Amino acid sequence: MSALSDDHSEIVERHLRVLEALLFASSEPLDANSLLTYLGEGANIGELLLTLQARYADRGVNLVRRGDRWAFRTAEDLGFLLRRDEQENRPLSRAALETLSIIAYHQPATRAEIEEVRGVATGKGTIDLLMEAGWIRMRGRRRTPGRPVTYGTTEAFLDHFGLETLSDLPGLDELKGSGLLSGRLPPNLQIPLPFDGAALRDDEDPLDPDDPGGDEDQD
Amino acid sequence: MSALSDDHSEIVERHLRVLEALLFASSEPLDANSLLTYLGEGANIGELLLTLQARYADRGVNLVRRGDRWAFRTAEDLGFLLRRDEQENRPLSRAALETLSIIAYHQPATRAEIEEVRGVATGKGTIDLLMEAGWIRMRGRRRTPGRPVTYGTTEAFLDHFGLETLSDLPGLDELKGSGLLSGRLPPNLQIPLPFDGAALRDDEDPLDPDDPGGDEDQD
Amino acid sequence: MTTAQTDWFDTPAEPAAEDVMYVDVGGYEGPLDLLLDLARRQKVDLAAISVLALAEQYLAFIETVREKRIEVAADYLVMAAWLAYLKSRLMVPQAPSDDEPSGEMLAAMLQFRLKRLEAMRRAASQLMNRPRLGYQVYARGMPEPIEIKRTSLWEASLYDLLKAYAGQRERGITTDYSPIQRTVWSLQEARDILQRLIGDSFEWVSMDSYLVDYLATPAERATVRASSFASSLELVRLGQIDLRQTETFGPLFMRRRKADRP
Repeated sequence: MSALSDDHSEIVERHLRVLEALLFASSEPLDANSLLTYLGEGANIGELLLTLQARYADRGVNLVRRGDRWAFRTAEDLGFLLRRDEQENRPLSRAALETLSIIAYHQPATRAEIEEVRGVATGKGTIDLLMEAGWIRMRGRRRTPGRPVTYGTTEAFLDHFGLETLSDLPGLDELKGSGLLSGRLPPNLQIPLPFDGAALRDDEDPLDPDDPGGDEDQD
Repeated sequence: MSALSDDHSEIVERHLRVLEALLFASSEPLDANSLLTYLGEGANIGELLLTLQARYADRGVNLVRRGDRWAFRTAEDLGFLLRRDEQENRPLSRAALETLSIIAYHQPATRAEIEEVRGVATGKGTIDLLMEAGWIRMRGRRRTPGRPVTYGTTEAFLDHFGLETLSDLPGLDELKGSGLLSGRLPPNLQIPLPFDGAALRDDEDPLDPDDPGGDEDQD
Repeated sequence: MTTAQTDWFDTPAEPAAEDVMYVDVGGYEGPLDLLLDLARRQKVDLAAISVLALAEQYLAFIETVREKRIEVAADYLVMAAWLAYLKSRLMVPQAPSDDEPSGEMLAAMLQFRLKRLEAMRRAASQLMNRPRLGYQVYARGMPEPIEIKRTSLWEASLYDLLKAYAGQRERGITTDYSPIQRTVWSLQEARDILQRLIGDSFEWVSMDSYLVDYLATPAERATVRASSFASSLELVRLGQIDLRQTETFGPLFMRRRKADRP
């Protein structure tokens, strides 16, 4: 091995140690950009994270990706050992569960659209509860009369349900294929739903400055 | 390698994974006995912990022993990552500005003199803040009953406000001319000419040896 | 709307056909939920259900509930009206000139909505069955938060400093400042003074000479004259004094009226 590649691997190891320390220390997922500020210019953060992920793949703790963020989490197969009894398991109401899944699969979704799928009015409390849990957020406003707020899921949602990206949602392809995610269209019309990330869609406006959480949603 | 030792190392690896997950997720250090309950009889918990410790010895996270308990902690040499110094620029409060300006013009000034000009009690915090900012200093003690401390400005004060000497502070006519003082002034209003120079005045004694900063002020 | 108490992972026990009529509407999350439940009882794929039969069952159900005089939420009644319309469209062949959507299209739309709701329910349960954070997967139990040490860098400009100084020196001055009281004679005041000055004199005396003591400062002259003149007119009206002026802008003379003598 040449001296150059020795140097290189030494730097990589040092970077990996820094990433380990930062990611281990935090209970919240951290995004690649803020991790990069600890490594200095020129570090290939994407590659480093994948290297670290591979190293921990067989361990009791895994490095997982949640949207744009990364976190160490205990391995899924060891969950049975770690079940915490003291945790207060407040099951979500059926209305909240349905609303959450409709937002997850149909996002960006307005309240009217959620109600259309459920066939019943959705109480403000249900939306509030999901916002409070940190699983949904106000994305923007639909460019239609009344400019209704559009809702989408958060990275905490991905983290909670162990999804890397929204396209990991179970059965998503199947639902898209059968046209069931295509809003009000008749079943024989199949239009694939674009599933982009945080960026606003063509028919969405940004939130108004005085909308609650309007600022936090700009990131 | 024999089939037996293969089996053995497989079991060890499984145990190590379990320990990793438990130690990672626990909110407090865990002792060997409670860890053992997750591994089942016959596991050599002491040896397993030492193996795990050795594995993480060079990593960004180390397995550390605290008394009888074990925990993952960020490697000591990387502790600096978890500390951050933040400097924020903050405007001076009105009370601090007023106190500072009185000290500048009336120095050497005692706290009672400052309060007399301001017409309001000056909190100790204000003086401390100006001392901490490096703009004022204790000069000496007034030769009056109670021997109150006299305050004056520092060179850092001149530096910050872009003054060559204290006599560059504008006098009455300049203050009037610049509109900072209105024309309607009683003829007896005096703006003192700031007393320049670090030397003590006739009515000042040096600071006591046990006054804070008493030594630095002798120069 | 009542919130469903039922755990929705529990598939409801299949009731016998006659039991259907006794299900309480309160157990449902809206008309679509009720329809989905009725459809499931047909024990066939949603794609293969008989929408006509479904509509009839729903209408019968609502009828039973209403006969029992149970309050039914408006949502359910709207759906009932729509299903009655759907039923009529399905049973009457469509006229060529009819622009309305065909019964088949409406039925397909209803099937689509039922399938979509069911799909969302399945998706929700799949989501809940994933290894969830805090249930099967755990975050760092002893997070080591980033410690932030804050130091303040104080900012002030020379202008701020001078303004602060000038401001409080001026504040000190204004506490000594007392506004000049402008003397204003009230009518009552002027009248009292005139009464006092005229006394019992029946000689013509010019008003200004009575008031000369009070006209010492030019600033007061106008108010003294105005108030005194107005008061003198009042005294004339009361018959207490006489007033005489020999020429325009000439001096004003006044005396105690004789009749007024006690």
